[in-house]
Amino acid sequence: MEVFLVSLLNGLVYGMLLFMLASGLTLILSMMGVLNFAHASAYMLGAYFAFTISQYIGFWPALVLAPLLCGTIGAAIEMYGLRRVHRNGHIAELLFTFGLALIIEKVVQMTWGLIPVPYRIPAGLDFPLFTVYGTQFPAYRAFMLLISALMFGAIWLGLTRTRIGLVIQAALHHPEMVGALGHNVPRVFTTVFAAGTALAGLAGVIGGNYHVTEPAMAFTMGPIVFVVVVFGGLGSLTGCFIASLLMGLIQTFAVVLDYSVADLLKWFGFTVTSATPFHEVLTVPLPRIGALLPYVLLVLILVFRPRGLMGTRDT
Amino acid sequence: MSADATQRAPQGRTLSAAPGSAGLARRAWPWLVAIVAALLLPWLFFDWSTHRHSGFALTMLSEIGLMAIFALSFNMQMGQAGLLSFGHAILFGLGGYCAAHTMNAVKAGAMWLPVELVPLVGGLGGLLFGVLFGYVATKQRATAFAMITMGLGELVAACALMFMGFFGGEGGISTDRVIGISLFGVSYSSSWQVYCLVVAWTAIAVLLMRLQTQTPLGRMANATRDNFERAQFVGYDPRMVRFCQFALSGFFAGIGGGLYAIVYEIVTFDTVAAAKSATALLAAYIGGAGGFFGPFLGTIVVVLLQSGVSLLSNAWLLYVGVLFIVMVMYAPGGLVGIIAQHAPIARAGRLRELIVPYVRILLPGAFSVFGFVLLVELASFTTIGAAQGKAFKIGPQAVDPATAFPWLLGAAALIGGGLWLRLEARGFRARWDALMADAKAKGVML
Amino acid sequence: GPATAQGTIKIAYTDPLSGPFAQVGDANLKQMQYILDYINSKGGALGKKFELVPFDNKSQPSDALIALKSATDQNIPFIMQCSGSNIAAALIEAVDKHNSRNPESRIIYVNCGAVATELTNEKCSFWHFRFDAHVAMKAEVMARALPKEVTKVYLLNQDYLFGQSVQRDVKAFLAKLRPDVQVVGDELIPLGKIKDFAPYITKIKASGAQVLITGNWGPDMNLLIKAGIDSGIDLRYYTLYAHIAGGAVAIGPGGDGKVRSVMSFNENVAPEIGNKEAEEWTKAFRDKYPFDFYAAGFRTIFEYLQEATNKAGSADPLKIALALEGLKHKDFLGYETVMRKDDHQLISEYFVGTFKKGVKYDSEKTGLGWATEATILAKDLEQPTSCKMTRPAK
Amino acid sequence: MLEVSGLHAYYGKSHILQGVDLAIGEGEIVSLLGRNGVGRSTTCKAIMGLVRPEGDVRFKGRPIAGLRSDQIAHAGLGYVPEDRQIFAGLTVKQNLELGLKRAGKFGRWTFDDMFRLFPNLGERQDNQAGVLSGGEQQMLTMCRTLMGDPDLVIIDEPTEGLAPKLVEQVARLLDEIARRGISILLVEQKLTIALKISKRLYVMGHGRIVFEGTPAELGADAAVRKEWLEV
Amino acid sequence: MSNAISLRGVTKSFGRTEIIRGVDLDIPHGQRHAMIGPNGAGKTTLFNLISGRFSLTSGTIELNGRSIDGLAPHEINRLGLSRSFQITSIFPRLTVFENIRCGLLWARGYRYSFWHLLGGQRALNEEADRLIERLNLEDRRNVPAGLLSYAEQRALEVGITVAGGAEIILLDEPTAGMSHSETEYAVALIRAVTEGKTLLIVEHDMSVVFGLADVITVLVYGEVIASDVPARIRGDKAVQEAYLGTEAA
Ligand SMILES: Nc1ncnc2c1ncn2[C@@H]1O[C@H](COP(=O)(O)OP(=O)(O)OP(=O)(O)O)[C@@H](O)[C@H]1O
Ligand SMILES: Nc1ncnc2c1ncn2[C@@H]1O[C@H](COP(=O)(O)OP(=O)(O)OP(=O)(O)O)[C@@H](O)[C@H]1O
Ligand SMILES: CC(C)C[C@H](N)C(=O)O
Ligand SMILES: [Mg+2]
Ligand SMILES: [Mg+2]
Repeated sequence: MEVFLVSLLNGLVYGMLLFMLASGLTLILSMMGVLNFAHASAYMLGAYFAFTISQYIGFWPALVLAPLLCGTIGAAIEMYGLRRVHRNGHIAELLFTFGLALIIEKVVQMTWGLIPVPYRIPAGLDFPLFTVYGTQFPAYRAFMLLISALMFGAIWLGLTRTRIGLVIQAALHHPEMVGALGHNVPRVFTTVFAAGTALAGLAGVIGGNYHVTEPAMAFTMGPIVFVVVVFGGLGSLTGCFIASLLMGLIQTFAVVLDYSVADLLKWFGFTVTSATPFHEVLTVPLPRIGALLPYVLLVLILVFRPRGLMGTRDT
Repeated sequence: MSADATQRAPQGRTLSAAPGSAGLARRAWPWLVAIVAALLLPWLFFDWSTHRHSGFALTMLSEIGLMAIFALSFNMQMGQAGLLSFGHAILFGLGGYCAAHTMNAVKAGAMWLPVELVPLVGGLGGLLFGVLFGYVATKQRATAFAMITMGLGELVAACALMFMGFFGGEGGISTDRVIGISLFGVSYSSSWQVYCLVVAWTAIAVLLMRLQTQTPLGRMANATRDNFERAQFVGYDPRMVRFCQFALSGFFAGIGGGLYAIVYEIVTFDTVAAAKSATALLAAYIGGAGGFFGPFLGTIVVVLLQSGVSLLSNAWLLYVGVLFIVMVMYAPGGLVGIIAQHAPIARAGRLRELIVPYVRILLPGAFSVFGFVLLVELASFTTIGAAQGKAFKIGPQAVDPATAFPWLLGAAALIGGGLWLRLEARGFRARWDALMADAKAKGVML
Repeated sequence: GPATAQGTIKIAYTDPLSGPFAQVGDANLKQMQYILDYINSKGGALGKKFELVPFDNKSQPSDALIALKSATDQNIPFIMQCSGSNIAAALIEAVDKHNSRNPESRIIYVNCGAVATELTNEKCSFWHFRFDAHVAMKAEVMARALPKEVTKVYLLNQDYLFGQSVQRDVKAFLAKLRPDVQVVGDELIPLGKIKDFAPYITKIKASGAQVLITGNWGPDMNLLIKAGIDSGIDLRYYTLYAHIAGGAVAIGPGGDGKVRSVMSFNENVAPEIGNKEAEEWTKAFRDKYPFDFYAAGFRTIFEYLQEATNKAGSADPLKIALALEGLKHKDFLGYETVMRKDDHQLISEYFVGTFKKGVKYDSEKTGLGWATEATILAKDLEQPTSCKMTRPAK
Repeated sequence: MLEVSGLHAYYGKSHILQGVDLAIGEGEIVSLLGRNGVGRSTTCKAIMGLVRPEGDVRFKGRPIAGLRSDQIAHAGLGYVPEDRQIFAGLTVKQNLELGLKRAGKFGRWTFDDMFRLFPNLGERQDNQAGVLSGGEQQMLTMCRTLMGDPDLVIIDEPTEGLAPKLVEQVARLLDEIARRGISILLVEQKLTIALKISKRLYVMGHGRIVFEGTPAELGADAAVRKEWLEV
Repeated sequence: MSNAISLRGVTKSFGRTEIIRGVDLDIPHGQRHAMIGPNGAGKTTLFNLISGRFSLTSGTIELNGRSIDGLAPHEINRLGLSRSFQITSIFPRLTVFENIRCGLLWARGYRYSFWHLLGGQRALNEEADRLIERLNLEDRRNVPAGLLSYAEQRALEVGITVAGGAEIILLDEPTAGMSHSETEYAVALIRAVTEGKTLLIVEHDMSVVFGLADVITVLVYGEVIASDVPARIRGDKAVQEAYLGTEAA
């Protein structure tokens, strides 16, 4: 019970962090169809910007400025790079963002060094909010939950209250036509991409000091974000939200549930010894597999339900 | 080793003989030339004072060879079948692991196999796993396929760290290529011998892949890439096409992996990791996925960057990134694309008229590149290099990055070169258009 | 070879200089450079200076081997590596192969911190010299240092050669020296992948352990301890690497008196034993860099190389290797040390430190620092070896 | 309403439009005829700013040549392309919705008007547009443009792939459009309709206007028909 | 004589909406059969059902007396049925020659072979070239299909369809968007290549329909309202008011 409750909280926090990252990517990937490998880099930039800014004028301004900065960069990228590349197809776009990711990582290393920077949780939030069974729950985590909840709301409104979603989807196939119907396609694309990047930046501000702010943080976060978005289903914010929480919880609980297939078999009165074939596979404990569960799920869902959890169209 | 060199020639003959033996010679000689060239290249780095080959050069060339196989096999999926894989390295790596285990088994006397055939084992391993993963991945196409392969990639990479038995965890599986069994009585203790083996296998694999593109499967792969729905209505099961193509590319990737095991004598999880897969993608795209040999060219560039520049510069990844962006923005067709653009002019027989314009843009180009590199290096030195206590040199002579001079120099070269380049580019474009128009007129466009 | 021609004796150093473990490699590098400057000021060897040539291996064996290749290409006589026993294992094999295949460009592997027990036992090699106490030794120290009242311990280690070695040896010595202690949890985690240790802390708490024993290092150490301290649970930490780069910051004031580390050196040793000269020397580093001089022990390494090279009278790896064997040396703190001939394992003194307030030299500006709790002399540290070494024909 | 003079357009190097002049008045239906490939669609695209126009294009007296196509659309021009360009992924309703220039701002036309004119669409309004039949897609394209409430519509081959009966229905629709005071520039293959519904017509050849007049005049002028229309 | 195609009580619904409402239809071997009907009547859908692109909701479809229930498109194609598409569907990046050859490969038994070099398959290549000539595309032989003009692409579409020499051929508005002359040529071509084969064709161009068909079936709202020889179809009141309108009269 104790373990369950605490893990639930941990899972929730991690899941929400994932969501903060993924929400930006759903905009970019599932609306613009850009496999944006630089998304996690925006997350990293967000963190580093926040670190630098908070050194001078504190965390709260950083919370606003860093994402804006990222958004601006995003806009620039879209206007001067992505737009050109768009013509050459998705793989080109992907590689473009991939190149960006490399550059950003290097630039970050060159500006902030190879080793982690001391980006700390703001003193104002650095206190245990409450204690469950002797384990403290830091206020900062509650703050994270709050922010991500707000994000969800904001994006949801943005998508339902406006036709941006429609315009983009239409423009993917017949941009001229959408233009001829009186929509300023380029501006919409820029807006969406900038918004996506800004969201990633915000996630960085929040996640950077919760985890560690180091040049590898983008690389480590990259794949899992794709998993979340695709698993949740392209074009579905709710799907993305659910997927995030799911992944978060799964990974947290996997750690605390110390069982292996072998134990399961023992249940059925079959004991695994080092003699049994694949005993290595059978005896690996859940905590070790935890990290790869998301990918197992990803593969399974794509094979049997290519549109993901709640996707509106096939991946 | 010389045995390898000769043994492959008949290979080429029998296989490429199929389409009318008329142009056989014509078709065979570029291959022979390439092979001979490959075998001569290392001697450029030969150190006559110590009478030793440069181990580094040989490793790099070998790397190029095996990575080329890998990249080409990747392109069997991306270029030919339109299947973008983010997990191609798992086939390469698993092939490598199989090869490594085999060599250890042979060394332990558990089985008999000449070193020359070890890559084949890698290939079979790759094929096996190609069938396995292909069955899952090729259920879908497009983005779904890409994501599945990404998932599989991460899975295998994670497993590689988890299961000591087969993967040896973080330590990887190390092996010894000197197993004392050889078809040609070669020990393969020296990198040179190994290099010859690599050349041989590269030639074989590349040739086979080349021919595969001209088979019914190869063509239908193109067809399903272009319009998988239509393919169904001419009697083909697109999924089956994808599957076969995937499995075959697994075979070749595996050969690459097998060679890797021989060259490095250790196979670690990074051979299956995402970064390796990315390398293939880079190579394929930079070289140009459109033409068959594109990935080969791309591999040369990428490996030189990775193994060569990475030793010279901390910031090599940045150069890769920039190169990349420049390519996708200005030369989406990759290197072969650029070359292909010259074809009409060449056919019009006026290629040499481009030499002068090229030289003229090359100069400012070189300038701005130098400026850029200098600035990047200065920056990366002050933040990283200095920390590692290296000295900053331009050419032979050391400069102090703390002073303004080098920075100004860099900026000047970059900006000046850039502006100049702009100027020249205009002239170049004019010339180019003129020649193109002429080519059109001559009707040698397509 | 060219190296000596250029008038310096090169030492190739390969460690993670990028990626999650860069922090450790980077800190090591800086400390080595500081030490080398000192050694060179004391005349280097054969009248030449030592020169460190860093290669980033991104904590990957394959990259370390590439570094080895370029080192041997340049006829560099030493390759040095600290971080990663898996890499060390690969290097040992590769160096063996290389030296037997290319007698004209041999190289010595100087191990400055890859401490998995195997490496100087089953896996030992003539070309490999280890200058840090191996896990079994540290495990014994730890078992002895464990307070009487502790009866429940939790083991958490990185899933690779080193971590596994810690797991195995600690259990062995607990069984031998502290049969009353019960291992309530025993876990291996993927190397450098985990970002959030909160779940593990939850688990540890649930297990009712009083002490967490871990060999984690780099981020795996810092994040673990940070999570533990943040969660405010009542737990004590017995570590092997809490004292290296980033550790102090991670622990923070909240960890006062909670964390022990088995270490080769800390900045308060010198003042404690009243060795002025050593204190001055370490203080000088302190004033220069924002992190601890935890690797001052590396000075011993270079003094060994210096002495052996001079003794060998040339930069020929074989001669130097033979010179190193069984070499005795009084280290800069004044303790007796020896490079044991039969397994090339350095036997030197070792310390257990507690992280607490009120020490002379604090760590990473946290106000807290490492106070030496116990000092184990070389002779007490020594353990038998199972190494069967094959020596090259002279 | 719309005056085009000396309009040139290129695809790459090939010079397609070589000085087209035409004019359309309030509520007028004008047809643009010609053989395949003479450049009628290109004319439409050039006016809409979908291919870069050279020359003078004025709409309501205001020059629109060189504007972005969305600006041109906002000026009150509507365009129905020959290759339907429906948004396959979206539903029929969403397609129509995108026709609106501002969300929820209806002009002369409402969803119901459209569904009344083409019951098929009404039935399918929540289906993906991609699954519509060829003909239905053609209707959808037209409706989508009308939703934007243009004052002048350029319609390129609206009857292609439509059943004979529907062709007449479309003809009637065009009439209705005109009756609501909207001018129409109609590009048609099927002479019968063009002649029937349009007040004036232009015939194009080699990227130029080679004939201008009423249907009657064209009917009379066998030479023009022979040279520029029949095959 | 046995029927090439025979439909019994075929229905198809998407969700609630029923598109095909119980169609019975028999097309004997060697017949040229045209299908007309208002837009959205379900002609293409019917094609999709027969060629296996959609699965039946109810009823049975038999080719040469063999039920195709549950067969995938490629399996049906292997039974000797080939179709074209209303919205042109070719292999844009392959040359005209290769497009045609792809249409041939399976029929000539190459299956998924990766051991034949196509360059060497003389018979195959010559056959492809012959067809290209008949399509009047010789001079475009090595042009990527994507660069062809609309009319040429329509011709290629037909070419790919008939290449394999399937015995049953379904053409969906093959002449849509062609000019008169092009249409006339296309009709002649279709007549020639489907000589002695079973043809089911959908068209809105009455000249084509009445010129080509032995029998015409009229489909309205997913139901067959008439199926008869051209002459009587033209006379049929129901047909006129449902489809032809006044034009034909
Ligand atoms: N995207 C393009 N690139 C190059 N040439 C083009 C392009 N589109 C059209 N053309 C050429 O421009 C000329 C005019 O095309 P356009 O579509 O305006 O003809 P049209 O009068 O509309 O005939 P159609 O009956 O085919 O619609 C044609 O010769 C065509 O080949
Ligand atoms: N996948 C689908 N989902 C829902 N409705 C569909 C689907 N496919 C077709 N329909 C509907 O079925 C009806 C018949 O479509 P079909 O394409 O067969 O018409 P058609 O007879 O070919 O008309 P046309 O002559 O215009 O091509 C249309 O109303 C179409 O909207
Ligand atoms: C430098 C040390 C942290 C390396 C670690 N002791 C290992 O053997 O892997
Ligand atoms: Mg047109
Ligand atoms: Mg149809």
